[in-house]
Order: sequence, then C-alpha cells, then structure tokens
Amino acid sequence: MAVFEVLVEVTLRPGIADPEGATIERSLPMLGVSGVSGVRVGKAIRLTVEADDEAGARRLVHDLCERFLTNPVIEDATVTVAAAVML
Amino acid sequence: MAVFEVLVEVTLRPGIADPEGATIERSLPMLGVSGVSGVRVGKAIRLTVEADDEAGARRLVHDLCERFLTNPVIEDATVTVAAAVML
Amino acid sequence: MTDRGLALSLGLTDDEVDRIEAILERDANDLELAMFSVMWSEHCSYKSSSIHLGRLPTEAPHVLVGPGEGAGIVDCGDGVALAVRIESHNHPSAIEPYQGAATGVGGILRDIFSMGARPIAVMDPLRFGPLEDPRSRWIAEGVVAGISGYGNAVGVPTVGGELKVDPCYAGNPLVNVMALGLLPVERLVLARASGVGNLAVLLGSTTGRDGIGGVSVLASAGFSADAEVEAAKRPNVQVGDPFEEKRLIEACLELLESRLAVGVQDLGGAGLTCATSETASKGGAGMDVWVAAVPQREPGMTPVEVMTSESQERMLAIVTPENLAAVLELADRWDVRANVVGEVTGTGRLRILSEEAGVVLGDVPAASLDEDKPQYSRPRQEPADRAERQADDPGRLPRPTDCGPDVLALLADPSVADTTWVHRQYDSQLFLNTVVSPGADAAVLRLKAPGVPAADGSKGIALSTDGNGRWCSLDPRRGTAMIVAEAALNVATAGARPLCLVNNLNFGNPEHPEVMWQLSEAIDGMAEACLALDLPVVGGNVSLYNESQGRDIDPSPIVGVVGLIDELDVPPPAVELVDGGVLILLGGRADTEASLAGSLWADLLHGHRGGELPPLDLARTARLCRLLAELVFDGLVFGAHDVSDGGLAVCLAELCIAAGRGVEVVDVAGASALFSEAGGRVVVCADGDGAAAGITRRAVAAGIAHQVLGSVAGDRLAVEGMVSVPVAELASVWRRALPRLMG
Amino acid sequence: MGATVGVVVFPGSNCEHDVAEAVSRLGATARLVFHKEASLGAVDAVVLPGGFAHGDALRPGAIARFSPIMAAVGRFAADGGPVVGICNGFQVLCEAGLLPGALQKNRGLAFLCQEVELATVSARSALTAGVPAGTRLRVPINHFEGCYTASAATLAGLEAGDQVVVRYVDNPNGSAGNIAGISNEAGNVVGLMPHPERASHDLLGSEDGNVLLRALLAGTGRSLAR
Ligand SMILES: Nc1ncnc2c1ncn2[C@@H]1O[C@H](COP(=O)(O)OP(=O)(O)O)[C@@H](O)[C@H]1O
Ligand SMILES: [Mg+2]
Repeated sequence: MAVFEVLVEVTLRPGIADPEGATIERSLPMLGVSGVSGVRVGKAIRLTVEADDEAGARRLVHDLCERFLTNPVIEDATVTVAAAVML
Repeated sequence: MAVFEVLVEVTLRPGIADPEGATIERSLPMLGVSGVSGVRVGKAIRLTVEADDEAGARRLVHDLCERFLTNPVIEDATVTVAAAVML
Repeated sequence: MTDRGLALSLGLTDDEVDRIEAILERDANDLELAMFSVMWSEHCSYKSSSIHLGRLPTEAPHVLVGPGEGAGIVDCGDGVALAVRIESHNHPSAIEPYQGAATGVGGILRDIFSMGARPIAVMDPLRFGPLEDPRSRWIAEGVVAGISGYGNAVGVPTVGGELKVDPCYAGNPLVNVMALGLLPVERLVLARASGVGNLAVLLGSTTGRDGIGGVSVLASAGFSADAEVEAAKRPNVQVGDPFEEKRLIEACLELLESRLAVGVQDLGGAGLTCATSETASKGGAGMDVWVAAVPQREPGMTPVEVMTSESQERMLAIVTPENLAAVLELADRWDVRANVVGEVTGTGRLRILSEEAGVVLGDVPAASLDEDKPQYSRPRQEPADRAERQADDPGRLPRPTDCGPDVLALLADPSVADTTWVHRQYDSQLFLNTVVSPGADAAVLRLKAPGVPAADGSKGIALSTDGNGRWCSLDPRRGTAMIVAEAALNVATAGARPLCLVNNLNFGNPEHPEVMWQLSEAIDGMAEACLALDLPVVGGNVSLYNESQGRDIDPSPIVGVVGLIDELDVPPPAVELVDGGVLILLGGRADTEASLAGSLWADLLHGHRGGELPPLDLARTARLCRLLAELVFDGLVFGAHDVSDGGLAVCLAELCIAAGRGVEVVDVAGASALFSEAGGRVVVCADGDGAAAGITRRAVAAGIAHQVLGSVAGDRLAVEGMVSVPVAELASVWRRALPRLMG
Repeated sequence: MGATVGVVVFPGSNCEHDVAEAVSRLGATARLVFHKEASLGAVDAVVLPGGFAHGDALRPGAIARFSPIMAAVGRFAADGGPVVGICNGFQVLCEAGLLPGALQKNRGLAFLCQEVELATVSARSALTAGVPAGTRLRVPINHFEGCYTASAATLAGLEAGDQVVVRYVDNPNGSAGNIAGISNEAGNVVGLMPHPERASHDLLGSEDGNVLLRALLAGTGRSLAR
C-alpha cells in the first residue's frame, strides 16, 4: 500500500471558448504587461490517493476524471502523480 | 528572444479553508470512491510568454501573479515553465 | 504570574488585566487572557460606545426583542414576527474583498436563524473610495462578487442597499449588511444555556486556525501604513462556505421548529469563547467545554486557537440528553457535522477542559466575559475647526445660469448613478416576495416565508437603508437625523407605516476625542429622529477604528428602516410618472432660496464642504410620513421619489429617467433651490389637477409645506429658466456611469 | 383532481418552495422529494428546481447527478414522465446525461438576475405543448453558469429534432443559438435557465411563466393516460 500525491489539471477542450482567459489577456496591457498570450484558465485539483502502486492510483484517478472531475462535453484532464510515500 | 509555455498553479495558502475541495471530498462515498483524501481545488492558468530567457519569463510571470493573478493574502502561486521555443 | 506582555499583544490594557485578576482573584493564565482579550475587544464589548447607546429609544408595544440579542424582533400581527439585524464587515473586506463581504453575509444570517427566523432578505449599504482608483475598483468588484457569491448560493435574496463613493473610504471601505428573517412568534427562542446537564452541541464546520483573534486584531484596530503590521493580520482571513451555511439554516430551523433545542447560538466574533460564555451567562448557568471534542481542521491546534478561532458556519445548540439522538439524526440528514463539545453546569463558571473529565485549562465566571466588560467614557471634543467650517457657507459659490451640465455631472456620480451593475449580480427575487426590486426608494416584499404558514403574503414590508457621510461630517447630529428621516420617507413612499430601525455606527478611531464627539452627537441625532418618527431601535452594530494611515473616515452612521404594509394587493407607487401627471413637492417649497450646505452639488462641482446643514423639522417629517402612507393607501399617488443626494434636480431627473417621460417645472428659485438637500421632502405624481388638488388639500390639513411644481409633459427635464435636457441624455449618462467606471 | 408535482430537494437547492407555490396556485399538488430518497413516490411530473445543489462544487450539477434520487428521476424520464429542470435543475439534467450539452459561465463573467424576453420554439415539449411557436414571454433569469454550449453536431441535432424549447430574444449570456431551454428527443425532459415560477403572480411583475407551468400540468393528463 502506498499514498500518492496527484495533480489533476482540468483544461477546457480546444475550441471551447474561455472567457476568463480572454478577460485576463485583455486586461494585461492596462497592467503594462506585454508579450503574454494564449491565456487559458483551468482547474488544478490536488488529491491524495491510496493504492497498491502508481498504476492503481492512476486507474482510480482516471476513472474519477471520466465520471466526475471533468465534463467531457467541454473539458479534458491531465493527471500527474507528483510524489509517492510507501506505507 | 524565445517563447515559453508557462503553467501557473494557483492554490489556497495552507491553513486557508477550501470549502469546494471539502465538499468534493465529502461526496466521494456517494460515487463509491474510497481511498481519496486531501482534495484541494485551485486554478491552473496556462500562458505563452515571450522573453529573452527563462529567467526573464519567470520574472514576468511572478510579477503578474503578485499583482494580478492571485491575492497573496489567501493564495499562493507555483510557476512551472513547461516548454520553450527559441525564435 | 499573569503574562502582561502577552496581554498587551492581545490588545488588553494594564487596567484591563488588573480587572481580570480582580475578577479571578488570582493571576490569569494565557488561555484565560486570550478569552478575555477577544470578549473585551471593542468589537465584542462595545466598551467605547455602550455608555452612549443607552440614549437610543428601544421600546414600543410591538417590539418583542430589543437590542442585545442575536437580532431585534418585532411583532407583525397574525402571530408572525420579523427578525432584523445589521452588521459590518469593513476591515476584513479591505484585506480580501470577496471573502470579507461573503463572510459578512454569512455571519449576520446566523444571527437571524439562531433566533428561529427564516432569513428572507439582505440589504447591503456599501462605501468605497473613488472608483477611478484601481484598488478601490478591485475592492468594489470583490465585495459585490462576494455578496453575490455567498448571498445567492445560501438562498437569501439581496433586495437593496446603497453604493456611495468618497475619498475617505479609499483605505477603509464600509461593507454593512442588513438582514431580515420571518418566524412564527411561538418559535421565538433566545440563546440560553439553561438546565444543568444539558449538552452543548457544536454544529457545522470544523474549527481551523482561521480568524484567530479576528475581533481584537482586525475589527478593533485601524489600518496602519506599516506593511509589517498589516502582514501580521493576514492569517485572520476566513473563507465563507455558503453551502455549509445553507444546510445549517435548514438543520437549525428544523431543530427549533421541532423543539429539539433549548437554545441555539451562532459562533461569530470570538468564536467558541463568545458562544459558550454568552449562552451560559444569559441562562444564569455555567458551562464546561471539552477542547478535544471540538472537530479540528488542522493538526496540533492549541486550546487558545480552538477557543478563539473564528472559523465560519458554526452554531452551538443546547440540547437535553434525551433529545441528543434525535438532534444527531436530524443533523445527519442535512450532512451537518454535530459533536457534543461540553455541558451546562450550575456553577456559573465557564471551564475549559482538555477533554470530557479532563484537565481544567481555564476557569472564569461565565458572566465576567459578557456582563463585566469594561465600559469607557472616552474623552469627547468638538473638532477645532467646526465653527469655521459652519461659517463657510456654500451660498457664496458661483451659480450657473444653465444648470443642465451640473445636473448631468451629478447623475454620473456613483452615489447617484444607476446601480444596476451592482444589484443585477444579486438574486433579488427568491421566495417570490419581491414586489419592488432594487432600484426604487425602498424595497417592498410580500410578508411570507417557507415554514411560516401564518404569513400568507397579504401583508408587505418596505425596507430602506440610508447613510450620508457628507452630511454627517458637517453635523453628525443633524446629519444622522436627516438619514433617519430619509429612510423613513423611503418606506412611507411605499405606503408603509414605520415598524423599527437598526443602525450601524461606522466611525473612526474612538481614541480620537473628535471621533467620540461625532459618535455621541450621531447617537443623539438618531435618538431625536427615532422618537419623532416612532421608530424603536431594535438593533445595531458599532464599527470603530475605521481609519487608514491615521485619517478617520467621515462619521458614517447607516440606518435601516422597516415599515409594514397592512394590505399589499397592488404594487405601491414606484419612481414613476404618468401621462398628464401633476408633480407636487411635499415637505417644503422650492420657490425660495435654500441652503446648499452638505449638498453633493457643492462637494462634487466645487469641492466645497462647509456651512450649516439645512434645518430639519422632525415633527413635520413624521406628519409627512403618515400623510404619504395614507395617500398611497387611497391610491392617489402614481409615482414618488424622495429628495436626497443631488437635491430636487436629481430627484426630478430620476423620475424622468425611470418613466421615460419629460416634466415641465416652474417657480424654482435658482440653483440653491434646485440642488439643496434639505431633508424631509418628497416629490409625488398625481394623475391630473383634480387629484393634485385633493393631495394639496390634505397637505394643508396636515400642516405640511408643499408646492405644485409642474406637470408631466414632453421629453425633456425642463425647469423654467434653469434646465432643459432631453430625458434620453439624462438616462444614458445615469445608466452608463457605473459600468464605464467598473470597466 | 389536479396533478401531483414532485419537486426534488438537493442540499443547496433553494427554489423548491417557489416552484411548489407556483404550481399550487395553478391547482396542482406539490410534493417535496428529498435527494436521499430512492423513489419519487406517486407523482405526475418532476421538477428539479433552481439553487446550488451540493454547493455547485466542482461544476453545477456534477455532484447532484449522483444523489440517490437521480436514479428514480432517470427511470421516470425513461418511462416518458415529464421532467423539468429549471436553472440549476437544467445544469443537473445536462450533467446526468438526460439532456445534451453543458452550461458554461456567462460570457460576461457576472451573475445575472434580470427579466428577459423569451420566444417559444418547439410546441411539443413537456413545457410548451400547445403553446404556439414564437409566443413571447417575459421571465426572469438568475444564474452565473447559463451559457449553453454543445458540439456543432449536437446543436444541429437539437434544431433538426425540434428540441429547442425557448430562445432568448436578446441573448444575455452568450448561449449558442440563443438557446434558453431544450428538451430530449422525446420532448418529455426539458431544461431551461429562466425561472417560470418567478413570473407566476401579478405582484411579481409578470405572469408569463404560468403559460409554461400550465402546459406542464395539462400534459400530465396525457402522460398519465400513457
Ligand atoms: N449595494 C447595493 N446593493 C443592492 N441595491 C443597491 C445597492 N446600492 C444601491 N442599490 C439600490 O439602488 C437604489 C438607489 O439607491 P439610493 O440612491 O441609495 O436610494 P435612496 O437614495 O432612495 O436611499 C435603491 O433601490 C437601492 O436599493
Ligand atoms: Mg430615496
């Protein structure tokens, strides 16, 4: 048994409008910031997962992403296993 | 001059309550999911930054986080430079 | 040995520590010091203001519960009562606008439903610095978003408020929140811990390190220029959870409805310390609290942290052992955490134990925290420059011949401009009660609520919040009387009779004698106005230390007035004009010169703030309120708007804009009459000369000065010899101002 | 005897009493059904009311779709029973897959509480049966996440299948195709962002919402006969 620190990055699918990102980008000039583009705002969800091994942790989190953490109509997810602590 | 793909993860500072994360965690049993804890919800902001070098890109983004992307009173930001394309 | 260094850092004075040692008849340990420091903080103890608050009239036959409890409660008849309360969350909102405002809403709602009342409405008087300044804009955006985000999600409509802007609020915005609740009279419960052996059940969120010492550090001190000092306050920021609060509302109301709780008390400022000591001392009992039994969000929390944490969305219920199982089951149904954290004792002492039957960590007389609070008669002094300022009358200011441009400038001021940008972000309609939405003089609601069958919606209530720092900075006494009069008139224009008033006294640093003088004067002005207008004060809040970089805010009392409409079967007159309508000014005349002192015109267009406020005849205003309510009841009024910021000019312009119709007004004696903000005046619209004659006849009979101003005609605001501006132009300036500022 | 409308109460729902009041004024009986129930009981129609079910955590409706009662709602819908999701209820139905598409944040990134003008489109849905297409209605909206989004194929399918129920006359939130409400293919499951119950009494400024609620109640007769 081990404990895994997992980061799920939920992003809007390509082609889905991102008003938040657009708003940030639009306000950058006012802040005197230039050279920044392609702003997209997503979610960073951190979880601690108990599983036998990393593969097991990934399976669990992928299932969670499909059923719950993302809405497939508009979102994708990227899963990163940050750290692992053996028990 | 180069172009950098940057990921800013905005998280609530340690000790600041995360009601959304807590609600998600409390709902997991209803989904038949166990072994998941410590759910924290933050933002994942992706940007494309033009700068002379990675250090410059970081400076720019850190400044942006301080002044605009976060409220340092409750939020921390972690900046990761994902990829770089030389021009 | 009592650690006086610690005491000092907790905001306790040496005298206060002596007092504590006298009460304990021994040295105080650190936990006890921490508990006294939060309970004796300005925010919780009112130690600077309480000796003055006693001068406010609080009695009336229909007042069931006056100031001092969670909320004031007034009888509306038919076995239905209204719970009313106002609170401020100024300092937290300056640091984290969204969460500061959100937790402000959450906190006051707990005061309402802890009394067994279903929260039915919120109003939010707001004060910000100039919105051209990015920081003030950031604060305004965050505050409005926070009220929207919390209020909408918790399921309580925000039906009105105020938005005013002045440089004095740039470093210290004001976020006041007024809340109303409805309850069957027989459900009325006061937070009492009686019955030795009864259990203290903590409901809701876990307890974390957030908000430690919030009341003492944050709410009871000003903002300094020192970044270090400011940074030290940061851990205080709390995050609101409207979803937890929504479940708490449902669970607590079910608890009280089913008589499963002896009493319920909210955890607000000073957290568990306040809730346990107040319930115990009010019940004439004692209480043991078991620290380890309190569900904690973070590992390794100390007893001090547990006892003073201000984690949000927590309630304390006093429950008999027989009912415990039922209470836990009810809480579980709503997924509300519930833990027994202590029990009521007969000792009269509040004892903090490590765990049930554990080591005693602190032991103080419960009443001492609550009832033995220090009271200060702080030095008061009239500002040195007062006479000079009063002598400097704006009458000398240059008067324009064409007043049109000035009217447009006033309409573009955020304190006058259309506030749709704000209240469109609020759910103002939940419960199907909102008959008059934000945008009118007063919000009007049908009197009914889920779980209160006796209230069938045939009656109504009218609400208005008002404040005016510009008036009060010239003369806190008369200025405060004027805002009470304005709120009462706003409610009367909806056809309501006065029921009660709540007030929030937002002032600067009480250690400045001028500020204490302002506070005392304002209280006297409020008392005079409330007596004259039959408005019992059923609740209030005092927010001091509103200062930044050593500058106190203008004295900014804010009042909320509630009126009762006995039969609400047709919508009351709005800010409206009807074709062929005749305009009548009630409460004064405009054909003679008037004082411009305290007017927005003098301030905005000439940066002038001097002179003596126009006199206010309170007795006449009381008669006017009664007359208005009668005229509305008799269906004679087809539109109404009170004269306030911007004077008659803005009042007429807002009527034109709302109606999309023009007016032709005559006999206005120059700019002073057009822009004067003399109080106690209303413009009403009658449908034709006959009706107008009827109204003026009754005004004469009631001994109320009045003047027929002109008629509804054309598509311009036309004031003979002074103003001629197309209504369309007025409207676009008025509507665009705030959206443009907020970007 | 009038129809019985089951109004589902999730933790965080807040329009359940309003819906109950509105349908009761039209002669129906409202029964509140708690989300932890496994069955709807004997009801002729189901309404998922507005509010913030489960605090809208993660996404509006993301958790609510897993509430025990939703299995029963799914069966009721599959049997052709009329199911209407209002505002948050619409979001729940989309998350539950009972309706296509998703609701994103309003384009203006602000919560909007205001009256809007609607035009009915389909005349066969549970909420618009018998209401002539193009009927104009003044009904309030009250949401932050009401921008209807779906793939081009889904949108085309909705239009082709007469599944668009109401459109905004003046689009307040950026919804694709000005869509304010849609139905499933059969038309018995409807979701819309505007709140008909808030336009159900003359003192509230509009009674146009009753047009939709009446159609719903009238339809229950048919679905009972089914
Ligand atoms: N912060 C706010 N929240 C909600 N409604 C507001 C707010 N500020 C102003 N309003 C609404 O805008 C209208 C005009 O406000 P105000 O000019 O202060 O009214 P009055 O001067 O008659 O008291 C009122 O109906 C008020 O409820
Ligand atoms: Mg007014």
